[in-house]
Formats: sequence, structure tokens, C-alpha cells
Amino acid sequence: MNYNVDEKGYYGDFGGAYIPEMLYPNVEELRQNYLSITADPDFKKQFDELLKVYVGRPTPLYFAKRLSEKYNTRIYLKREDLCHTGAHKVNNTIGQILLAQRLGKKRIIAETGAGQHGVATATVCALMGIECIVYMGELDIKRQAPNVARMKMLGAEVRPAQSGSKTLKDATNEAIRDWINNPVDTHYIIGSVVGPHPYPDMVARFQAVISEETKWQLEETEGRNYPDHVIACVGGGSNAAGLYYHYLNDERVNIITVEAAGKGIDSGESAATSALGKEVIIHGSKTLLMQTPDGQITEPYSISAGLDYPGVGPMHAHLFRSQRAEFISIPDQEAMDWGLTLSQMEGIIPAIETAHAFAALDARKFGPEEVVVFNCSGRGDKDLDTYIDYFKL
Amino acid sequence: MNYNVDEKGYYGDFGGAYIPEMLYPNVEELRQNYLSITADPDFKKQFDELLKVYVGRPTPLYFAKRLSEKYNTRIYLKREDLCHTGAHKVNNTIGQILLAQRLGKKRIIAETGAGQHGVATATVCALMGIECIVYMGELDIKRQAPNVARMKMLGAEVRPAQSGSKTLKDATNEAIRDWINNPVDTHYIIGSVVGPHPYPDMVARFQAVISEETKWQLEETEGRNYPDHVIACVGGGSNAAGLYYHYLNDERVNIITVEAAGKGIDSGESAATSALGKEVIIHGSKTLLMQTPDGQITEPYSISAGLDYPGVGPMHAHLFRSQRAEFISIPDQEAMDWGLTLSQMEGIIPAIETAHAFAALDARKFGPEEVVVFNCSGRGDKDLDTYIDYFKL
Amino acid sequence: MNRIDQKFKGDKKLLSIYFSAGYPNLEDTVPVLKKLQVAGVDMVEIGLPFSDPLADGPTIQESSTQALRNGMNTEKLFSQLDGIRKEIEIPLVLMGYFNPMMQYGIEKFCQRCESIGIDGLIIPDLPVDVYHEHYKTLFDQHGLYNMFLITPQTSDKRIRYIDQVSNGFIYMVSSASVTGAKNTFGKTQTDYFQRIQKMELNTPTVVGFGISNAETYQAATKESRGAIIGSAFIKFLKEKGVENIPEFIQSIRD
Amino acid sequence: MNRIDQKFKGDKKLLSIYFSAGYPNLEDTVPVLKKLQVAGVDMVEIGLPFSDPLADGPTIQESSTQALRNGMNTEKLFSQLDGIRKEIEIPLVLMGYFNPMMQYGIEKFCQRCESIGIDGLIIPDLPVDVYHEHYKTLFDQHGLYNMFLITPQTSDKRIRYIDQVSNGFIYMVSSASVTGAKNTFGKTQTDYFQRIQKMELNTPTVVGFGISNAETYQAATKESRGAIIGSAFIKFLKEKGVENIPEFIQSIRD
Ligand SMILES: Cc1ncc(COP(=O)(O)O)c(C=O)c1O
Ligand SMILES: Cc1ncc(COP(=O)(O)O)c(C=O)c1O
Repeated sequence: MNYNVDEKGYYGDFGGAYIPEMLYPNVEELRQNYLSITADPDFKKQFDELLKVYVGRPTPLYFAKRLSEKYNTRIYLKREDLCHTGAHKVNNTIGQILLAQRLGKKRIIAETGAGQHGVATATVCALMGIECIVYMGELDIKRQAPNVARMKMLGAEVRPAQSGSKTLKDATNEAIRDWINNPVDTHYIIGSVVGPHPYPDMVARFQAVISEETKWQLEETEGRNYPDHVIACVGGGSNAAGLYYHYLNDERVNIITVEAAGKGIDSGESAATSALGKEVIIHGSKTLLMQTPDGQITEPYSISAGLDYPGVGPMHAHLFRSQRAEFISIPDQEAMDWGLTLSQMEGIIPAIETAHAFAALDARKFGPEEVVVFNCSGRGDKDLDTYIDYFKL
Repeated sequence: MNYNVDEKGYYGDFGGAYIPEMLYPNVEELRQNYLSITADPDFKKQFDELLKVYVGRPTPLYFAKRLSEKYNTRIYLKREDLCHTGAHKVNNTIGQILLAQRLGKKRIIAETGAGQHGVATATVCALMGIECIVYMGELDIKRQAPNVARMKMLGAEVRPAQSGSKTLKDATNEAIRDWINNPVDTHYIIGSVVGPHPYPDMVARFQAVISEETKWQLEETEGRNYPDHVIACVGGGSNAAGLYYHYLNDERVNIITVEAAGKGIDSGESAATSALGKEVIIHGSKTLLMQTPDGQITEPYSISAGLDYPGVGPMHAHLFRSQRAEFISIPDQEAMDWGLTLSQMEGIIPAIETAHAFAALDARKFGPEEVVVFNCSGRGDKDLDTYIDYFKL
Repeated sequence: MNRIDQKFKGDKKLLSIYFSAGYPNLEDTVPVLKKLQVAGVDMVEIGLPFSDPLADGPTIQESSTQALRNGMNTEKLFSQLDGIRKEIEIPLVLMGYFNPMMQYGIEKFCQRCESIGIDGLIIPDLPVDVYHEHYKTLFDQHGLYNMFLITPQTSDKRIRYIDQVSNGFIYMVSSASVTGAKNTFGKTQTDYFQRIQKMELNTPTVVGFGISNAETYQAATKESRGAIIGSAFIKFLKEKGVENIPEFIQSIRD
Repeated sequence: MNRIDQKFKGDKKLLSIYFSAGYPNLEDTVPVLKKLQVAGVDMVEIGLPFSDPLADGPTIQESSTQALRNGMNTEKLFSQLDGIRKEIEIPLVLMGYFNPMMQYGIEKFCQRCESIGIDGLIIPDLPVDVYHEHYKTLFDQHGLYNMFLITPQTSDKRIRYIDQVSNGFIYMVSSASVTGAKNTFGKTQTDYFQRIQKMELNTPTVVGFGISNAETYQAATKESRGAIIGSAFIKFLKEKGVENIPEFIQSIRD
């Protein structure tokens, strides 16, 4: 089976571009150009150069000695937490800003939940001197004050989404509305592998640098360029897509995807898309999403704002449906405990999103000779208030 | 003239080891071993490897395009802000923890002001599974809550220094007292190029990786391995020492050192050591320090906690006295404005310490063909509250 | 013959009204329809509310959210509309996002529409190509029209394609924007209206988005067969209530 | 002959007291000295307060900070001590950190000490090697002794070196620790005292740090020529005041 996107923008049953006609020209312009622009040597050179000198790539593949000893297996961390702005998100925003420039766009919009993608977008806009508007749920603006301040420091305008539940889902709606209203000069930088085709594929390609590096880094340390397992957390799924990308069709590599169970899968407050999601059309694509029997989108819940999204991108819906990936749902408490464990065993304070991934070590057994690569998708600086509250530090 | 340390531990008139006899065995043990241990291939290998896979080195040398255009010169940023834990401080703590292990130490102590060095120390202790106690002024504990939380997440014990002005100077005193009381099993990780010989030289050597990388990075981009100017902020002086190290005796390279003028040199609330400091013996070495006519150490002031130290290390005292380095004092306001400027022009939110350095661009003229390397010593995440307050974000 | 086609016979400029089902109160759907017919509107778009109406502006969003809060859902709307053809003769179009329909089951959805006597659908997030490939046959079987949107940015080529796939009418979005009432149209709009006019499409065109008063209605219908009013009507409904609907319709037509 | 050497003639076990000049009140320096002499102590260390006394524990730190707040400084202390030799005969040692002395000017500092009749200095952060190389000649010229510390961690070799450079006495730090009162000594301490005893140094040794009562005084002086009490005395001073000093001295000697 092939797990990449097909010509029509589908991953198996999922994907496509279910967009209002008002968005057709914008999305079509992207669809027609993204492959040729990103394949252009000039683009590639600039993209690679910025990833190197600005983002700080390659990010290390770090062998976690103490963790490996404790779990009696070979654990590596792909250190996306060391990226400029603190998470993998910036790989994508660098790619998209270069694309937007080549499409002659003069104005950037983005949605953000936890604020990581908003910061990454505001950052590349400052770098290029381009106007930037970030939509963010009114509730999230209150919950994520430091990232709001970072965006403002970077010169972006943060516009509150006041509709619906005032969180990420609504910020996405507002960003799409803005795009509909500004179809010519504006590029919409989506922050994960979600949205209408070609976004999921485009974002996945920009994030693919993660597994591209992992391959030669493993070759250096393990003498083979693939691990036995790749493990990542999934909100929309961009960090996971990046880590899996070059291994999608390599059946030697087992894929484990960790989603947020919030207060528990059956609590009514979770973001466990695989367990609870149904086939849905939202934000421009067909995917798995949590919804009411009536087809209204459900508000998700997770202690981690970055996983607090009611669905996953179509690639992950397909990986789940086809059983190519194994899905694990981890509740808040386990994730938080892993935040502490990783801090104290490896000196790395992970984002709470990232911490979810590590809980796979308790859920699954790995052999002593097996090589397990975790995507350490982001650092926990943005989550300190939550950690402080939770652990009464 | 030679600007490196001499055999007796002096930089010109400054340096030495003015320590109570109780510390003699500890400091002597270090002095006798630090060169041979750090020259050991095994040590070097482990140090280099950790800098690479854990810290994320080499940090990029980033050509700041927009800033260069505005100031009509060639500006590079050495991206220490991308280091694990957010500043250059960790280069030193990695080195010292490896040294401490080889000396058979079982317990680490450190002092911290802003908390960056405390976090960097707590981090390497977690990495190695070694007990860690960080002394921090009671006042600073209140001012720098996020870094206190980070240290606790990392498993370190944060002990409040309640004497004196309850800030960095007093935390240093407390750490020294702890060392006096625990002379056998404890290593004291000092966080800057201060303290008795061999600390200033040892810390400078660990930080020297900054200019070591800068050399080959400049060779790649400019075709010559030296810049015309190196510029860094100075608290104790470790990031500056790191950037200057391989250029100290290269007179083609002009050195510009930026210190904190706080509310103004003549305001009585500053940390402008070169302008106000006198020859002093403090914390184990002879250096330049702010003091009363009577020889009591003055409380410094800067909006940036990391520059809020009443002196500079002996290397910098010597660079100042010998006029090898040009010193500039920058008040709070200019530094804060530069924090905003760098954010909006380059998408990099700098630590407020770091922001001071960039103010040299207003204080000095640079030619269009000149190559100017700034040490971007740390990122501004830790300073967000201060930025928010100051700019009403 | 589909009631929509019947309406478009002749030259009369048509007035169509959009409102959210179950708004302002859950049981207002049918009373609103009756009032609209009495007031002389030519056609109605009944909005099936959705939690994430991304092509709509704040007014319709709000009415949609309120309707959901009131307890509106797909089944509820169908049950309200059961038997509606005893009282309402003008064409009825359901307008809603694709997801609730998909969850209801598209086939079952079409059957219910047919049995109620719905004439067509407007589904903003179901692109014409997907419709053409996957759903047209089904819709046709149930005698349901599906209307598509075009905007000033839509290329001539695509408009021809849409014209070919369409039946009923083509929904001309007045400007590239989400729904929302505006007071006048600028030169860009009128140029666009004329451009489409000159294309001499097979399917009649109706202008929607941004029509709020007699002036914009006049401008919109100058180069098209009709206009759809949504946000302005909903605002009126909120302020003046179901009783006074004729007052609104009059103000547009006078 | 230096008053310190005179004191160490014979076998008598000596009791020396440390206190911070200007503590508890600025003008208490001389009254405390007088009381101490009357109470029969053999020697006094007068602490010149410093903002950053890193070899001292909390009690002495606090008294140091208080003294600074009271207005104590180098010049003030010298002026308080001017003429002291009319009333005080026991050896007087100034104990302080090097920085205030350096700022005062070392040469001027030595002159003032000589003219007042100070017998010696203890400067914890002036290492013996630096002293030997740079300052010994000057101190000797002014008849000032400089006393050095040794600790359980000090190597035999270094002790021999210190013994050679020293005059007056060697200050044996009871354990590797900052100053502060303890209640008893353990085996490590007594082993250490015995080890030093066996080295048969030229310079007499006095034990300091951690002596607080008759028991620790007895233990300390068993293998040495005397003991210095600091923290315990300062605590007493704070609680009971200058008047009652003899009570404290008696409690140690009984
Ligand atoms: C550190 C980190 N990891 C993971 C995520 C989840 O996003 P995605 O699933 O697209 O990687 C986020 C989102 O903000 C994040 O900040
Ligand atoms: C980012 C940053 N830069 C500079 C400094 C000042 O220290 P130093 O002068 O030792 O580099 C600090 C101290 O905390 C810091 O955090």
C-alpha cells in the first residue's frame, strides 16, 4: 500500500479539498504551484539555508542513555525542541513564507491554538518584513499569555476569535473567513497537516526534513538508516507526519501515534480522535473528527493546548484506518508525569504535547535491541504555568 | 600583548585565587587537574558529543539581512539562543559536569541570578543523575519564577539566599559557604568567568567553542576566518569570553563589550562596571567591581537579571584596563527597545542581556564592508514578563 | 418541472430570502416561511445550522449558533417541514454545510428532501467537481437541484464548467467575501455583474452576499435574475420579530 | 616582643574571643573590649565588618551586616581604637576580609594598626602564598603578625609551609566549614587535633570554629594551645548585652 497522498489529494478515503467556491482560486493556485515551486533549486537552496542558519537544523538525534537503560531498549529523541521558537512548527512556516513570497503575497494570516504556530508564523513574517495577522480563540488568548506576548513582540496582530467555543477550531474558521475576504494578496499559513489539499501534503513535505535527517543520523549511530519504531504525538499531526514521512512505505518501521485522552476517553473531555472520531468534513478535508451524532463538531479537551484539536489530518486518518499506525490515547495525568520524568531523567523539559508521546513507553514493550525514535516536538517553556499549577512547584 | 591567563592565574593585574584556606584543597584540586582532564581525548570526545547531540551545536552563524541593510554593514548573529536551555550557559555546565564526574564528585552546587545558569546546571545534573543544589537570592526567586519552576522540574533543590541584598552576589556567597562546608564530595559549578583561578580560565575554555565555530563558519561565508568586530554583553563575562576567545590575540579583530548602565551611569542604579568599578577582591579574584569608597560591595542594578552583577571577570577587567576592548554602557531603555527591534526585524526575541549588545549599532558606526559578529547569547522567553510589563503588550 | 425553473420563466426579477432554521426560536421555521410567502418573496433558502459555518459572516454565524442552542438539528428540521407543501408553494432550498448531511446519510437526506418537497440544495463546502463525480446522480434521482457559487475571482473557464453542471440557478457571490450586509456596491461589483451577464450562461444567475436594502437589491438585479438577502433579513428578524416580516420585504421591493 | 608571643609563653590554655566591631551598637567596640579583658580572656579578634563575608556562617554574617548598618567602617574602627592601649593590655587581632583593607591602602592600613598597637591580623581571603610574596615584608616592618588558617583537609605539606611563614599562632579550623557554634566535636575532629599535635609545629595552634561551651572548649584545647569563640559569643551578646559578658566567659572556663 502507498501511504502518500494521491493525485487527487486523498490519503485512501481521506483528504480532498472540500472548500467553498470563494476559496477555490486561492487553493487552486497553491495546488498548481506548490510542487513546482518547492522543487525549484532556488527555493530548495533558500529553504535549506534558512533551516540551517536560522532554525538551527539539523536538530540532533539524541540517544537518551538513562531512559534507554530504564526501559531496556534503544531510545533516541529527535530534538525539534531545539528549533528556533521552540518546536517543529517553524519548519513549515519557513517553507510557506518562501512559497508565499514566490506567489507574490503581501499579507499572511494564520490560526493558532497554543500559540506555537502563531509564534512561528509571526517569526517568519518578521524575518521577511511581511504583515502578519494571527487568529486565536479568545479563550486561548487568555490561557496562553506568553505566546500572545511573543507574537506581539514580533510585530504580529493577534485577532481574537469570538465565535463558537473561542478556541482553535474557531480561530481556524476566522482565518478561513479572512482568506475568503482577501483572496488575492493574502496567503494563509496553516499550522498542521490539516485543511484542504494541498495543505496536508505541503505541510508534511516541509516537515519531512525531520525524517530526512533521522535517516542519515541513524545511519551514523546505528549503521542502518531506519529505526524499529517511530513515535509521535498528534494534534493535527504535523510533527508526526514529519517523523514518519520517509518511513511511511517502509514496513520495517512500526508507527505509533499518541493522541490526547484528556480526562479519559469516556469522560466526554478528550481529544482522542481515533477512539472517538468519525469520518467528517471539516476545515476543507475529509478526515476523522469528534462530532455529535448530528454532525456538529465537538469541542475537544486536553490539558495540552496543542493537542486540543477535535481531529487529525487526513494522512493520520488513513494511517489509522489502514492500521499502518498503532494509535494510543494518553490521559492528561500520564502525560504530565512524563513531563516530569523526562525533565529529571534527561534534563529536557518537554512541551506537554511532546510528553504524551513518551507515555508509549509504559503502554508498549520494546526489545533491548530495538531502536525507538521519539519526536521531541517541542520544549516545555510555554507550558511552565501549567506544570507549576499541576505539580505545585 | 597576550590576553590569555598566565601561569599564576592572572590576566595582567587581575585574577588570582583569593580564597579562604578552607577552599584551598578544592580549588587546588581543580587547578591541578582542569588542564589535563580537559585535554584528555576521552573527555574531549564526550564533551564534543554532548555539545552536538544534547546542546545542539554547532549553533548557526546567522547573517542578519534586514539588520545589515538598515545599518549598512555585514551583521552576523552567533545563535547561542538556540542552545538547549536557551543560552550559552550550558556550554560551561556540560564541561564542568564532566569534569566533576572525573574528579569523583557526587554533589553539585551552583549560584544563579536570572536562573539561566541554575537551569543549565540543573539540566546537566538531571542528565547525569547527580544531586543538584542551586543557591538563588530570595528576591530573584520571586522575580524569576519560571526559571525556579524549571529548576524544580529538573529535580534540583533551589535554596534561597537570605543574606545581604538577597540577589546574585549573596547567592554566590552562599554557594561558596556550602562548598566550604562540603569540601570533599561537592563540585561548585560557577556560571561565569568569575571566581578564583582556575574558574575564569576554565569557564572561558568551555565557552571558547563559540569562537571556535565562528572561525570556520566565517571562513565558509566570508572567505576569512575572522570578523572586524566582535560584540557581546557582559554580566560576569562568559558569553563575551566565549566569542572573543580565539580572537583575543588577533589584533585585526576589534572587541566591543557592552555593559548595563541600568537607569544611567550616574543614577546610582547601574551595573556599569568599567565606568564605575574599581580594583577589588571579591568572590576569589581581583577584578573590577562597583564598591563604596570603604570597600564594601555595592548592589548593582539592571533591568536584566543576568547583567545585574557588580563586577566583571578578571579577563574583562584586563581587556578594559589594557584598552584591548572598547566598553559601552547601555541603559535599560535602549536595551529594551533593541529587544523589540530585533524581534520585529529578524524574528528573534533576544534575552534582555543579549539585547544590550545590539545597542552598539547605535553607539558606533561600522563600514559597509565590515563584518560584525554579535553574540546572540540567549533567547527572551525568560524575559517575557519584563517585556510585557515594559511595553504593555 | 422543478419549482425553481418555473420561477425563472419570464423576466421577473426575483427576491430570495435566507434564514437559519430554528431562529430566533426553535419553532419559528414554519411561521417565518409562511410570512415570507405572504409578503411575496419568490424563493427561500432555509439554513441548516452548523457548528462551524466557515463561509458565513458574524450575523449568520450567530443565528446558526443560536439555532443549535435552541435545539435545531437535521431530523428536527425535517419534521418541522413535513407537510409544508400543503401551505407553501414557493421554491424551497436547503442551504447547509456538507458534514451534517453526510452524517445523516446523503441518500436518506435526499429521500427526506424529496418527500418533503424541497427543490434544491446549496452546499458551500461541497465543490462542484466532487458533486459532479459522486453525488449528482443521486440528487438527480430525487429531483433535487444543486446550486453552485461563483465569485469575482472565479475564472471564465470554471464558470462555464459550473454552468454546465448546474441546474436551477448560479449563486453569484457579490464580492469575494463571507456573507454579511453591505450598503452599496462599488465599481468592481458592477463590472463583475456585467462580465457575467455578457457570458450569456445557460443557467440564470442570482446575486447573494452583501444585499441589504432597496439600493443594493436594485443594483444586483440589474444584470441578474434575482438576489438573495440573508444577514440583513436575520438582523431585522432579531430586532423586529416574525410578525413584521412584510415590512422588511416591502422596504426592499419599493 | 609581640604581645601574642608573650601570651603563648608557658603552658596556659588560652581563650580568645571574636566579635564584630560596632556590634550590637556602633559605640560598643571599646566597652566590649574592656569587659572581655576584665572577664579574663587572653586575646581578642576584632572583626572588621564586610558586605560579603563568605567564610562566615549566619551568626557572624548577621552581626557584620548589623555593624555596617550601624555605620561601622575601617576609619571609624581605627578612630574608636585610637588610644586603646591606655586601657587594654591583652593582644588585639584585627580579623577582616582583604578588600576593605586594600581600598584603605594596605600600607596606610598597616601604619594605623601599628600606631594603635594592633598585634596581628587574620585575613581569611588572603592566601598564604600571596601574602608571602607581596605583603609579608610590609607587615613585618610594622610589627604586625599575620595568622593563617588550616583545616582538616589541609595537607601536611601545606601545613609545614604555613608553619614556616606564620608567626603568632596557627588558626586551626575545627572542621571544614564556615564559622558557627556547635555543641560537641566528633571523632574526626579529635583525630585531626591529634594529627596536628603530632606534627610538632613551630607555631602554636589555636582551635576556632564551632566552639560554644565548656565542653567544646575543653576538647579543643586538649591538643592545642587555645581556642577562639565567635558565633556563640555574638549570640550571647545579642541576647544578654555587653554588661553580662563575664557570665559568658565564666561558663566557658569553669
Ligand atoms: C510542541 C508541539 N508538539 C505537537 C503539537 C501538535 O501539532 P502537530 O500534531 O501538528 O504536530 C504542537 C502544537 O502546537 C506543539 O506545539
Ligand atoms: C542570555 C544571557 N546573556 C548573558 C548573560 C550574562 O552572563 P555572562 O556575562 O557570563 O555571559 C546571561 C546571564 O544569565 C544570560 O542569561
